[in-house]
Amino acid sequence: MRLQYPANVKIIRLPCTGKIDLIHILRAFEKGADGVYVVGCLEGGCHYIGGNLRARKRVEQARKILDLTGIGGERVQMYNLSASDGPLFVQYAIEMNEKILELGPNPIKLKKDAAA
Amino acid sequence: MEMAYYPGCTLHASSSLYDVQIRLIFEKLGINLKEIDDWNCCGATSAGKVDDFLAVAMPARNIGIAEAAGFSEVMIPCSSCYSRTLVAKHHLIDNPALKEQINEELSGKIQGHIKVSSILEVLLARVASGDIDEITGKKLKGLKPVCYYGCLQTRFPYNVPVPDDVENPQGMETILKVIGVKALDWSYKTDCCGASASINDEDTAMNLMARIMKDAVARGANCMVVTCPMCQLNMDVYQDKFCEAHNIAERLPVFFITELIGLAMDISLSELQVDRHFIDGVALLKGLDPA
Amino acid sequence: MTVSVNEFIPETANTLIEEVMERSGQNLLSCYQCRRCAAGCPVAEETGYVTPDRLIRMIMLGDYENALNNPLVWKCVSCYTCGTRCPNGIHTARITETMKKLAKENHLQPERLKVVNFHGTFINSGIRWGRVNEMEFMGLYELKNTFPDINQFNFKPVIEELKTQARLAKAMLKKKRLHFGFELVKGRREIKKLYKKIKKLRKKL
Amino acid sequence: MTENASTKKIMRGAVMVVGGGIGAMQACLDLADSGFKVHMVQKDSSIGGTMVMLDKTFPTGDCSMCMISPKMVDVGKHRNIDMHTLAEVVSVSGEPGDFTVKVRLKPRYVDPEKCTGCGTCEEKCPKKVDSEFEQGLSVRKAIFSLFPQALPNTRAIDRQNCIYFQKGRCKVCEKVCKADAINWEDTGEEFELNVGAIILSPGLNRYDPEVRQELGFGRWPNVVTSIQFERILSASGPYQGTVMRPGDKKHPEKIAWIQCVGSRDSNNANPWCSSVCCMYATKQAVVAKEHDSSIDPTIFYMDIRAFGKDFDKYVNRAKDVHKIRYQRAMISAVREEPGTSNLILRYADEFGELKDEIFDMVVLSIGFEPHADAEEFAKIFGIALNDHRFPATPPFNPVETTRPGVYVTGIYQGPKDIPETVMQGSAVAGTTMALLSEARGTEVVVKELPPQREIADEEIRIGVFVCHCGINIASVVDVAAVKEYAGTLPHVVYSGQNLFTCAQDSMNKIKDIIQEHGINRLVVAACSPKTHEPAFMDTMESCGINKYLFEMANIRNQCSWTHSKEPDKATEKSKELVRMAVARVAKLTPLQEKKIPVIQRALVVGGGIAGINAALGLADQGFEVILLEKEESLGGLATRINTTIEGADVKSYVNDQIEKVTSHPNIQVLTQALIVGFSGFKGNFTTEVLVGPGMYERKIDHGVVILATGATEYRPDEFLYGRDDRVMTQIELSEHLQEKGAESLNQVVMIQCVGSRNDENPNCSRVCCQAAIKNALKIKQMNPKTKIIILYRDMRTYGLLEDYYAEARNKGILFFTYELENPPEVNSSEGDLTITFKDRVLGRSLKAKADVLALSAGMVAEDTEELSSILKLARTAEGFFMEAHVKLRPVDMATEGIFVCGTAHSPKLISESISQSLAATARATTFLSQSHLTLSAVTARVDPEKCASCLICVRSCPYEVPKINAEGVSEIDEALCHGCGVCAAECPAKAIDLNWYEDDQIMCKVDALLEGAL
Ligand SMILES: Cc1cc2nc3c(=O)[nH]c(=O)nc-3n(C[C@H](O)[C@H](O)[C@H](O)COP(=O)(O)OP(=O)(O)OC[C@H]3O[C@@H](n4cnc5c(N)ncnc54)[C@H](O)[C@@H]3O)c2cc1C
Ligand SMILES: Cc1cc2nc3c(=O)[nH]c(=O)nc-3n(C[C@H](O)[C@H](O)[C@H](O)COP(=O)(O)OP(=O)(O)OC[C@H]3O[C@@H](n4cnc5c(N)ncnc54)[C@H](O)[C@@H]3O)c2cc1C
Ligand code: SF4
Ligand code: SF4
Ligand code: SF4
Ligand code: SF4
Ligand code: SF4
Ligand code: SF4
Ligand code: SF4
Ligand code: SF4
Repeated sequence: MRLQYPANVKIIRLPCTGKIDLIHILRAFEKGADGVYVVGCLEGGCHYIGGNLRARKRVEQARKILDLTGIGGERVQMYNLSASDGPLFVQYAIEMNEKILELGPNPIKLKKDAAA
Repeated sequence: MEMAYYPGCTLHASSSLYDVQIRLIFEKLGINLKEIDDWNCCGATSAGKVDDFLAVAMPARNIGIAEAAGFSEVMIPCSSCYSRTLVAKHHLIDNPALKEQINEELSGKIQGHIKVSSILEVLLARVASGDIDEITGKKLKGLKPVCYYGCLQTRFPYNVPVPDDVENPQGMETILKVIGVKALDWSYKTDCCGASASINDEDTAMNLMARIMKDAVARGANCMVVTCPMCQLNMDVYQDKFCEAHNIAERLPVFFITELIGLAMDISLSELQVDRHFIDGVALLKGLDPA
Repeated sequence: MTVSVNEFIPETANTLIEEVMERSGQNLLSCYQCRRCAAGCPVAEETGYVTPDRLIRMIMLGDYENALNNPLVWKCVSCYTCGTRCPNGIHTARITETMKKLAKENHLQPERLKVVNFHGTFINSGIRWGRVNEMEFMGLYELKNTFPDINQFNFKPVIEELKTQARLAKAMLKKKRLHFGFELVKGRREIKKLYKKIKKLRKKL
Repeated sequence: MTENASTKKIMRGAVMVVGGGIGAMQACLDLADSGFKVHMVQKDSSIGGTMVMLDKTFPTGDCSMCMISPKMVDVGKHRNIDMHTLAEVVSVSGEPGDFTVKVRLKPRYVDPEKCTGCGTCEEKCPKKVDSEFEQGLSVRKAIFSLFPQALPNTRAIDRQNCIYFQKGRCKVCEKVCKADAINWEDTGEEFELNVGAIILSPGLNRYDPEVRQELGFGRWPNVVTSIQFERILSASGPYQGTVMRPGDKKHPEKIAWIQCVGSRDSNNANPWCSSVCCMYATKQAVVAKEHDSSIDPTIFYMDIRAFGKDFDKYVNRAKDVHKIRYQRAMISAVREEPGTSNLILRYADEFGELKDEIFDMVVLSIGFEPHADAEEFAKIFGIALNDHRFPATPPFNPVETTRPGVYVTGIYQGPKDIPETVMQGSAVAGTTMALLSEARGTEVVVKELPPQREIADEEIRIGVFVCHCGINIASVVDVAAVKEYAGTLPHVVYSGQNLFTCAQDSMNKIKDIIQEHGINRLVVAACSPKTHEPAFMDTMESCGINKYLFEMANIRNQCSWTHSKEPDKATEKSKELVRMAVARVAKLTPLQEKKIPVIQRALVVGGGIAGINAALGLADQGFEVILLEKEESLGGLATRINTTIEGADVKSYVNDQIEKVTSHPNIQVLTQALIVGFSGFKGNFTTEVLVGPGMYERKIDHGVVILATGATEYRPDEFLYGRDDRVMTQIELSEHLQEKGAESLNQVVMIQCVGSRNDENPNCSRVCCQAAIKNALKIKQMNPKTKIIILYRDMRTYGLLEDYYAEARNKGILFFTYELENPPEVNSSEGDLTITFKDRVLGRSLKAKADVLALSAGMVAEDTEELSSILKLARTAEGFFMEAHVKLRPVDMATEGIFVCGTAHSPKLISESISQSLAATARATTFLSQSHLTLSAVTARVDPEKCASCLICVRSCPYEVPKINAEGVSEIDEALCHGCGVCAAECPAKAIDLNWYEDDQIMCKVDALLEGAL
């Protein structure tokens, strides 16, 4: 279908969202990512039964930590869609992108910039 | 080319204009219609309601005469006569014993191989051969008809081969296209107008006709085209009445297809006796773009 | 609707259904009550409760009384919509035709006398003269229709009826669509002979 | 072969499968996985069949394409499956074991050897044609692939529509094709193949509703077929999943489904029931509403035929949760409302009242019918057809035809849904294996690999290939720049670009470069790893490099396609993706796929029809089988059934089969056997059994388990059952008829759905509608005078069983519906048994006396609570075993190596139970036929040093793999691990790593991506 989505979205492949670890998400922010989102199968449709439900929990945890550290929990999101649903993938990408643009750059970056 | 012709009772009576038109245009098409000698009434829808045997026997006699006279095709304009005759023919083919019994009393014996054609089938064959195209001089622009087939043209109470689409027949549309008329599609092509109920169960018939009329009007039609004299008469004679009863302001002339073909062949309105409609069609036809 | 419980008596049901199936040539038993016929019947709105599926059901349940005398039997216009679309190929028109005949044979007072008169007169005219002569036919038909009223000295409906028909006749006349000519078929005796023959045959059965 | 080979009948180890739908694919995979060479002959230009056109599937709501495309890839890459597309069989000669089949390939005008499926030609071709795949709702080009995921994705030219072929000029495709793949001279080809057996799975046609114009299809633009509606719903369909009316692209609110279009209509269409349309209409209504909550669906139906496993639950949910309206009424004609193009439906409602209702859109639930050329097709293969032009198959083996060695499967055999098709695809494979077992392994290709290069001591040497993908990538991304950039990355010793990296010549070139530059890790920046990773990994293996030292960067799907309007950004992003891939590949370590031996013995639990047939199917192939039965004798429920509805003698069939199992040299029957212990994993199970009457203990080692524990008849407490002798179940009635005949029966009443489809048991028992009709017809045959009344809720004589429903009506059996809320009343007084019920048609209450009241008692699962806890198997709420995947793995249990069949899975007829048992044998054979199983290397592993024995992994693993071992730490059996990584993510001590996805192998990508961000 070749629908267009923002080019600043980059994908890291995992066998299942159930493999996503808190540290993976936090590492991204530590290294300066402005936002992270996890895209899994529809709830109830996980190939590995319930991996996406666990992922959702970890995303929640990550949010809390980011809130605490002042980076902002809204910068992490979990989305669920079916693998054939290109338009929805694009919709989520755009949605996430807009949200991050609104939130502005990762505060860590700002601090660094300020320090420099 | 010669062809047997069964006009049926109405074409000798209330719809004699149809008979006149048919003869005029068939002559131009080079078809010599030979009215079946000493034909009798086909029994119409009544026969089946009164007596099943008569429903077969009455048309059978006509088939017998036509076959005895050596015809291979008989053309029947009235849908009711056509339906009865076609069904009777197939009944007799499927039931040789009955055929024998009936033949015993007939002077013209039935074989059962004559082709029973509606006027539409005959005209469509002319369209296919290009004859109509050749003869028709005018293309009748400006007409927005709905083609009304009624119930008996394509639906039969017996398993007979139906030449047109049963539910969405195209015969009239095809013919009209050749003479430059684009018919509108609508939902009531093959609905029943009530037929004989108009005389014996008027309210029912008026309701049926009003429903048909409403769709035609809503589609933006400016006339109806028919092949069946019963449909024509019903929709024409009672139009004022059912329209008044159902608050329909519009009136649509109900043309025989032969009128439009005739006109396209440059036969005059008066020759075609178009003035014999109850809902005037002359004005509409006169106003047509003569391109 | 108050619900009365009718007992289903197989014997009664069997006789009726067998007779109707035999005479109409329709396999009523195959009906699976899809109600497609009801949905497509153009007179269904006029027949109140009775749609083709219900008529068939009445016959299947052996409900003589209702099956023989109900509005559908008299109002069916034989448009063959129901039968053409019935997934089981049941032509209710053939059933209503059969019911009319059964009603007559059972000397039931038809719900719509006019219908009986119309078809009877039409066919008689056809047999008598070989063709239907509209004027004569209409005259006889009207006579029949008004006869019961005349018998009871009830002239108002008679006059109304005649007035309606006269108005129509006048209009027809004006459009030259009413014919006074009279047509006779020479071979009409053949039909009468056939008719007699079949009547004899039937009696023998 | 022995010396007298010339006199011995030849058995070939190859099989031909005709068709390319899901049924054919399953048969191919099972056969190819069990040591047979398979030739698939498919008429269209791609495999996939009907399923690829569907949006979601009932009852799971899974995306159809997501489910089928991995299977398609499996078929495509299987080295023992040869796909012949645009192909048809011309003639067949020979006999079982040795057929010669002549196949004709239609000209494709594109050389499959050269075409890489880049799609450039398609993009540039000027000629638009109505797309068959999109059902005319959108267009394709004259050079095309059927759908984006088509397999093979070699394009084909549609000669009838190509401008060059019709007018002699154009050739745009040739100009733009960088692979030089267009071949105007293609005339097709004919060749012969020798195979041992032939499987036919060409599917069915869909009924064309245009032939009956009263429903307005082809006339009113907003009347669509169900298959069009699938495309409308599909996110990859013509409207991108937005529900719109084709006429004016407006969003419809009121949508009506009309059921049984072209089905159950002996007058104007086909007499049979198409079996799937009640369910797919329900699904479509639910999905449509999910897409757009303002949609208000109504389904017009006669009987809702939700007879499959848990289908009634699905329909109930549709009614109660999704508020789908079900209206029992058929539509005579669809009229169009002038002006609005809305559609007017008239129907008689439940009270017989006529309603005119206006809908924005109408969907016709069209059924299935045999292909127009069904007779010629059958003639080619020399098989007989039944009256309805379906292949004639015997009731006790529905995949056999009248010609030995020629088998059928899928909907071609008779209408059915996807799970049943998949099941039967396996069943036909099982039957074929039994015929050809001695030739197993004779024609398969075995992969010969060079020894793996030891690279532990080598420095990291990465090779990067950036692909143009014709112009797919190159037209947007600056490939040369990406290549240059890759060369600057750490450890990269070579970077190059290819026009088509996946083309065979490029693969050879890559091999040379790997050798030349001593490359030990590979990155390919091209397309999707989903489709192409296996091919590149194979290439690495063939150079002696561990295939796990590989990474792809998907710069086509993620850059050039999706940012085609921003070429600079696309190029920049491509560089980043390559940087990430290079970082990761450097961190990868070689992984070895472990091989475990397989014990070539099967354990079958349950000795009913299903268990017996499964045992025979495996034993006939030469495998050892232990058959366990808890009762004293074999046969199960079928011993109480006299005949099938077709009249086949069940009793003597069961006795014959019992005789065969008990005398089979490869089968050991243990009766009065009870399973008490179970351990192990696929290929290596151990089961402890107590065998009565002495209850001695036995330990059985086996490689697979087949569960066939069956189901039993529900014992009613409704309707005076047990309190009046005249009230009996259908099985009891058939026994009664057998013993006492029907002479004394004046009137019989039957009540359907007793103990089924209610609150306690929401499911349909599937067999009882036909069982009632079978008994009713039997009575009519014995005593035509008996009057029979059947009180039902929905008559579920699905598929060709509809014939018997018609026969029953024609024999004078009367049918009345009743509702769950308003069941018939049964009274016994003064010696009379009277049943009072309501006739829906006339709205009257009726009363009938009965000499016998037969209750169609449903089917309840056998008590398997203990068994399931010992074997750790999941069951449904009603106690039927739960398969691994409702759609695609209907015979497999979630634990690999365990299979289920017969009524232990869900209610089904004998023929269906047999079918599933054959399927179980085929699935089991994919294990048993191999001496070793290769395990995926992507599994989790515990570092015992770090493990804190917290049990979190034990609890979180969806497959219950981690166990605390004797040392008190967690241990993960790689034979059982599915590689999902959940445990690794959950482990608080970070003691678990998932191979190939170790934390630093993931985080290095994050680091690489964000390099310089701060
Ligand atoms: C509108 C609709 C919705 C459905 N929804 C669902 C659903 O939600 N869930 C569900 O379980 N089922 C559903 N089904 C049913 C499902 O599609 C079928 O059960 C399944 O696809 C049948 O697979 P098959 O392999 O037997 O046949 P098909 O998928 O039809 O495959 C047959 C293949 O054979 C090929 N072929 C045909 N003739 C020849 C020949 N002469 N030579 C070589 N090849 C030939 C065809 O090209 C085709 O690829 C639906 C069906 C329809 C029509
Ligand atoms: C009321 C009713 C009417 C039917 N009518 C028809 C019909 O008319 N036509 C038709 O085709 N089909 C009919 N069937 C379906 C048909 O009976 C089944 O499809 C078929 O018998 C199923 O065979 P099976 O082997 O799967 O199960 P079963 O026949 O139930 O056999 C299962 C066997 O497993 C054994 N077992 C159970 N648990 C264990 C255990 N833990 N360990 C060891 N052994 C165990 C049982 O003792 C039994 O012998 C009907 C079914 C019912 C319930
Ligand atoms: S359409 Fe036919 S099957 Fe349906 S209810 Fe009417 S008569 Fe019965
Ligand atoms: S034939 Fe009679 S019953 Fe049938 S649809 Fe027409 S009017 Fe109704
Ligand atoms: S290589 Fe690309 S352009 Fe050439 S035929 Fe194949 S898909 Fe078309
Ligand atoms: S020649 Fe032209 S029309 Fe034909 S396939 Fe090629 S590009 Fe398309
Ligand atoms: S009853 Fe059968 S044919 Fe009719 S819609 Fe349901 S599944 Fe299809
Ligand atoms: S009687 Fe049985 S098969 Fe029929 S609907 Fe009820 S539960 Fe299903
Ligand atoms: S979760 Fe980690 S620490 Fe806990 S038991 Fe499992 S491996 Fe050990
Ligand atoms: S990787 Fe998944 S399947 Fe394997 S042990 Fe961990 S949680 Fe279980």
